[in-house]
Amino acid sequence: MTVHGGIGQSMKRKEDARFIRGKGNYVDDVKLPGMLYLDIVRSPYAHARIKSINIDKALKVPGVLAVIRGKDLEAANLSWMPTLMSDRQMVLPVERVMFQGQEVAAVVAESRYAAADGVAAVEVEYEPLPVVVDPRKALEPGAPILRPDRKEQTNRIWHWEVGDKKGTDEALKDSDVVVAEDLYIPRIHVSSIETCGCVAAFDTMGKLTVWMTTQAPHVIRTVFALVAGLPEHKIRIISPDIGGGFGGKVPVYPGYVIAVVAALKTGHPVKWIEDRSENIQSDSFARDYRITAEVGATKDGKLKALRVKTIADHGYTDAAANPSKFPAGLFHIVTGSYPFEKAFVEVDAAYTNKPPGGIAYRCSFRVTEAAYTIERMVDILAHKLGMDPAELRMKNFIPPASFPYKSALGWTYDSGDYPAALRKAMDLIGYEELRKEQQEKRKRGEYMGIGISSFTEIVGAGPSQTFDILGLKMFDSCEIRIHPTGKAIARFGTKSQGQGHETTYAQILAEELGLSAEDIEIEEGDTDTAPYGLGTYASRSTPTAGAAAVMAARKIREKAQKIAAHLLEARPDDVEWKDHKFVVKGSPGKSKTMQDVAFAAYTNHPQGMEAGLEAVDYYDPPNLTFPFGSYICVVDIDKETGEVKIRRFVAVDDCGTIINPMIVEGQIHGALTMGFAASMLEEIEYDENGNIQGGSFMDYLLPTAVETPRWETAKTVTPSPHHPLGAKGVGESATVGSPAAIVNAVVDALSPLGVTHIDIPITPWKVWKILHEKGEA
Amino acid sequence: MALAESPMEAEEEARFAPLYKVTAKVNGTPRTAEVEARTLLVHFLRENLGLTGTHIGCDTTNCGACAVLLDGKAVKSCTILAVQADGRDVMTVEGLEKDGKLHAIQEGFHEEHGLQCGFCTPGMMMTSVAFLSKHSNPTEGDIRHAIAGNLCRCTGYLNIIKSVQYAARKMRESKGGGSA
Amino acid sequence: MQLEGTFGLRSPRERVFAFFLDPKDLSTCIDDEHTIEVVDGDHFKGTVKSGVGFIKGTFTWSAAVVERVTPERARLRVHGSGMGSGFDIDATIEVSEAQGTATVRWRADVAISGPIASMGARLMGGTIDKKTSAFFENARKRLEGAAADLAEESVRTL
Amino acid sequence: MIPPQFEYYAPVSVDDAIQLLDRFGGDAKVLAGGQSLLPVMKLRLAEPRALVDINRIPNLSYIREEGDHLKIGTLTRTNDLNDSELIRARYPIFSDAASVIADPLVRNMGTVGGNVSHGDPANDLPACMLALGAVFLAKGPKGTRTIPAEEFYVDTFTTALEPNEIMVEIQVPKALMGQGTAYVKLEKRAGDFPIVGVAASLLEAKGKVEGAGIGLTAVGSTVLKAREAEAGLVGRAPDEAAFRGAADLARSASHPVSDLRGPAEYKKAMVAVLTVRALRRAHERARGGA
Repeated sequence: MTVHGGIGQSMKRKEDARFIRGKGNYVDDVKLPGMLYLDIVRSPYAHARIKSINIDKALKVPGVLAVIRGKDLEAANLSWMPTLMSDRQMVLPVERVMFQGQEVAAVVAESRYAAADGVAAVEVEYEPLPVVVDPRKALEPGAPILRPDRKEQTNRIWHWEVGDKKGTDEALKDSDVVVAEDLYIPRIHVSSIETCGCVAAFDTMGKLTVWMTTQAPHVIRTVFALVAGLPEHKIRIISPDIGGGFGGKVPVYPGYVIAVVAALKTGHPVKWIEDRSENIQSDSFARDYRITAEVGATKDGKLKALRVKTIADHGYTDAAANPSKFPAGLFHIVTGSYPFEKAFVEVDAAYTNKPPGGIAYRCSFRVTEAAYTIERMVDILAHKLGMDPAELRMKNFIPPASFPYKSALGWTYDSGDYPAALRKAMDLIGYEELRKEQQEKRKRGEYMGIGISSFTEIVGAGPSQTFDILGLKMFDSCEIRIHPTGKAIARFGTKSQGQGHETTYAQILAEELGLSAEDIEIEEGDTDTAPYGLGTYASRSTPTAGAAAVMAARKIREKAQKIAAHLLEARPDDVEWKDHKFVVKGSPGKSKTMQDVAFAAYTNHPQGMEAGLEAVDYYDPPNLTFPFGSYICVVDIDKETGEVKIRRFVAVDDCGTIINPMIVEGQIHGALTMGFAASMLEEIEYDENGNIQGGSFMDYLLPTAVETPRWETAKTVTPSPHHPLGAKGVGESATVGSPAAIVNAVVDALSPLGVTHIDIPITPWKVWKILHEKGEA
Repeated sequence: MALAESPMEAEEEARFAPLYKVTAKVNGTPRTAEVEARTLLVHFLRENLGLTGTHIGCDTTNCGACAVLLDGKAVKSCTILAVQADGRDVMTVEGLEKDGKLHAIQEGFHEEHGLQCGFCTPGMMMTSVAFLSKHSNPTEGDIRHAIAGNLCRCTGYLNIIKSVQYAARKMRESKGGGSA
Repeated sequence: MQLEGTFGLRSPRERVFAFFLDPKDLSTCIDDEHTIEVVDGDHFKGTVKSGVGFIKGTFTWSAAVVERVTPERARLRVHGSGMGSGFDIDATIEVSEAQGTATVRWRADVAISGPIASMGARLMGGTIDKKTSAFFENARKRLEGAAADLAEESVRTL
Repeated sequence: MIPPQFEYYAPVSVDDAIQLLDRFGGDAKVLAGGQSLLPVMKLRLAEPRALVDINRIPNLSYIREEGDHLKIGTLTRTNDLNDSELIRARYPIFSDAASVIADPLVRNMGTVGGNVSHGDPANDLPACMLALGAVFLAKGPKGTRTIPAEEFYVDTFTTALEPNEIMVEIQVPKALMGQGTAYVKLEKRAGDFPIVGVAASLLEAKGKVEGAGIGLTAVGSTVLKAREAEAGLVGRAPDEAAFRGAADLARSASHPVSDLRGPAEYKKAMVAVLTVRALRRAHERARGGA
């Protein structure tokens, strides 16, 4: 018997019903009686002393009720708040602004319109201070100290290193060939189509409820409790429908805190919704890593050593969303799919006059930076050796038989079959024929390139021994209640932002409990009802909460088996779970369904047993999971304009056991598109005065349907040995893996001109400049 | 707001009246609200009429999350004043389902997994509906260009295109063959 | 953005130098609608309505003479704000004289901050250049009008 | 983002609209499609005291040939150019341009008159108007006057239109036998402002160019007419060598600045590349090709 909506079925999504009717409930849809609106005054300067904030005119604007400044918060010790990385950040500044777009004051008014007018009427006098936008300059001796509030009078936030430095140095020295390259992975922004915002309200008993665009409601509640000194039962965080997260809705932004203060101060519910320009200009950025990588190999292409040095630009405070013990995230997955004997990574983080952050952009903690680095370097080596990049990869992959595999930088990869994925991608795209075509085209002076990326991801944070956020262990949770009629509700500590949890979790439970997925309601995002969990980001939902669902369901089955035995008048040991029902061993005709058991759990349970059919599980994964894949991209270049056209893109992904193939494919399409966006279009630059360039959708260009390639997807399945379903997580793989494939293709096309690297985003003028300098354009 | 009589024909003092009465036929029903001249159509729909299916994703007429039909044409309601819609027909996502029956485009998005977070979906569907009313058998390329003013961050567009194709097929079938 | 230029004219150096430190004279060189008020010998303030076409707003500004070596060299700092944005100009004027000809070398470091710089980047660069150059061109013409003589002129953007 | 307050007027005749504009001096703006104006107001980079909404004025939306001209009413939506059989058949340069202006939704609101008179050097239609030698009909308190496109663009967001005038009609010389026109735009992403755009018109007879028009988008403080390039083509055979010569002259005529859409050096080079492409296509069309 298969259950409706069980694992492996492309079940249509349950959550669609409300979204396609326009009945989603996003934060801006929340409307409470007497609700006020908050809007924020932002700094035009990237670095300045605040001389004065005059609010007289603003208070005279009709409808404006209050203006909140840093000094108002200072009294309550709220002008600063902690970041997730043990740094601190301003809620509202008292003395200085540190980046353009920083919150300076907040206006509370009866309407959005009045609040906006109030913002325009606040007069702030600034004295500009020297601006530091380049992290390399920030780290030079004599650079202005941006954070005099810190004990360490330096712009170096931290230095972090991992690996065998001496051994790596020696191995590089002993290598026949060493290639080195500087790679800049620029600052980008997740730009979910819904911006951030919240509605904060206190009830008559002093309980605070905040509807908030957050990917991690429980963590937020704890942070609020710590910052505001409120007990947790007096705080309820509700994460309603979320219009895309991609990491951008993990941090606590000042606007949330100010809205809570405004609600407290006015006694009314207060809504704060960011504009798009505020969202891009002040919310957490992603990437901004300046990487120097060196790879050593033998002359026949055997990889030996990898050395990576990185400068991380964190803006004015380290507000990265990383596990506490990993300031550079999981960047040390940088050895990728290859068995390097020696590797060493060091990262220096710098303060600059830019917005804080360091979040994911649809990737697990700096894994894109790592995958991009190694997959670029392997290609550079292949070109240097005159080897086919596919051949070089095949020659070096971690052999399938050596899993679990311990990497030079300390990770234990759970499972993988890298050659199979690459071979499949090569077959699908017709790799050998494409190489022949490329030969022909080169003779005609045409530029066509083929790029491969065989990446390994690391997701599912994480084992609580090493993974925590602010000390909170990174487990996740599921709580199931089966009602007497055999319908169920399950609540989770994660929070979907479009990943389809309401469907996939129901499918896991349907499979484990023998109920129809339609009969299982999934609820997330309300801290008053959901079990504690760390939230959804870094592709961790399936590896952690998905596993918790299985474990909780199995706890239910344990009890249910006893009830079934009671109903079947058999000994519990004589009853087994088979084909989604309880069967008396050897008597297939004698069985009870979970529905039967559920009814009995409330009406006819064995004497001495507790009534009900419920379970909760807090799952602490024994290890991370390591999804992988091989992507191949084919590009054609317009020699005259430098425009790059992606002709084909084949993505073979392996995320272990697949729960819903339709949803997995959708996740891959979306993640490929964000990888494409970062490779070809998106970048946030700053001018010398710290003015953001590209601070709205007029200038920060998200891909449209027109230029987005027609993705071709396929899969291999290598289950994770430690996940109860063998699933690994997939939401971000393609964002991680695709940029290197695209850049490798472009560089491959231009390699006859001696090109070894082009930084993303690959704009037409970067390509044109190369062609022009070589006399080709 | 009776536009013709408000500014030009009205008395001098009425010219500075801060509120305008706007009546628009929204999803087939006349709806009225008093708004400021600067009130954006999207706020009229969301705040005055409570039709929160129309979303706001940017300030600069780029993302299309706010797309609605104005006299049958897809437009961005964050770049139109509510007063401009006075006396006109507006259709929002809430108007797609008729008598409990989903519109073909809604079915298409569900069947082909054309949505993930759902935030761009209403605008994406409204643009598609207007497009399909003029193109019953579009190519993939046609659809890509038709939705170029609607940004989606989740899906990578491919399943949206399939959703529109699904709806086109369905609409052709229900018309008994249809035309190309 | 750094701008600079040089022009020469047949006029006594002292007179040229005085021109650049006299708010009334300076006022005649600003094309945009503005007000100017003398706070003291070294400090002026006022408003200016400026922009590109219909994208314009009123800025309040204040200027300070931070260096004055009569009649050779002066340095002014101007700070202004408006349209949610700010501008800062650090201008140096050097006047030299040779064979009865005064040569004016000017440098202006113009920094724009805020939405007009971040949102208007597509259109702002050329405007700052144009307005700054126009100011000094006006100054040249005024001085020349008085001296009725002119040598050469050059303007370039760094 | 919320626009500042303004007074709003929706006159039902051009004369009423002009009277209003006159009353406000330079402090009122005409609201046509609003697709450029309203975002700028929402960002509070422009705060006009009043908006004069001309959308309720009848008879301002049309595309027709009349006498020696193609006449386009100012309120014609840019998408109407895409939908017009007349435009597709005889004035394909406008189909080229209208299909790359922003996106389909913006084109449903944005007007031809607005695109042409906004004064943004990155708008696509003005270059076409320069290439075709269009004239604009402006109506003001003193009556109607015509302004040739080449005298219209004064500076960024500054045109020859007086604050109390409304552009009511665009007049394009009627397409001639042997004339071919095209617009080519290079963009970073669909719907973005152009990196560079080039509009070209060629009038050919007996294997020679009799007349040429070239307009350049986004490479100066206004849209530019490449006069020397045009002149250089006349009398020559419409071949690659002639096109390349014109392209070099067009490049010299351009004054782009470096910005997020590319360095000036690149844009200048692209003026040449796109000029050749636009001329090639115009030439094909002059010979009766698509």
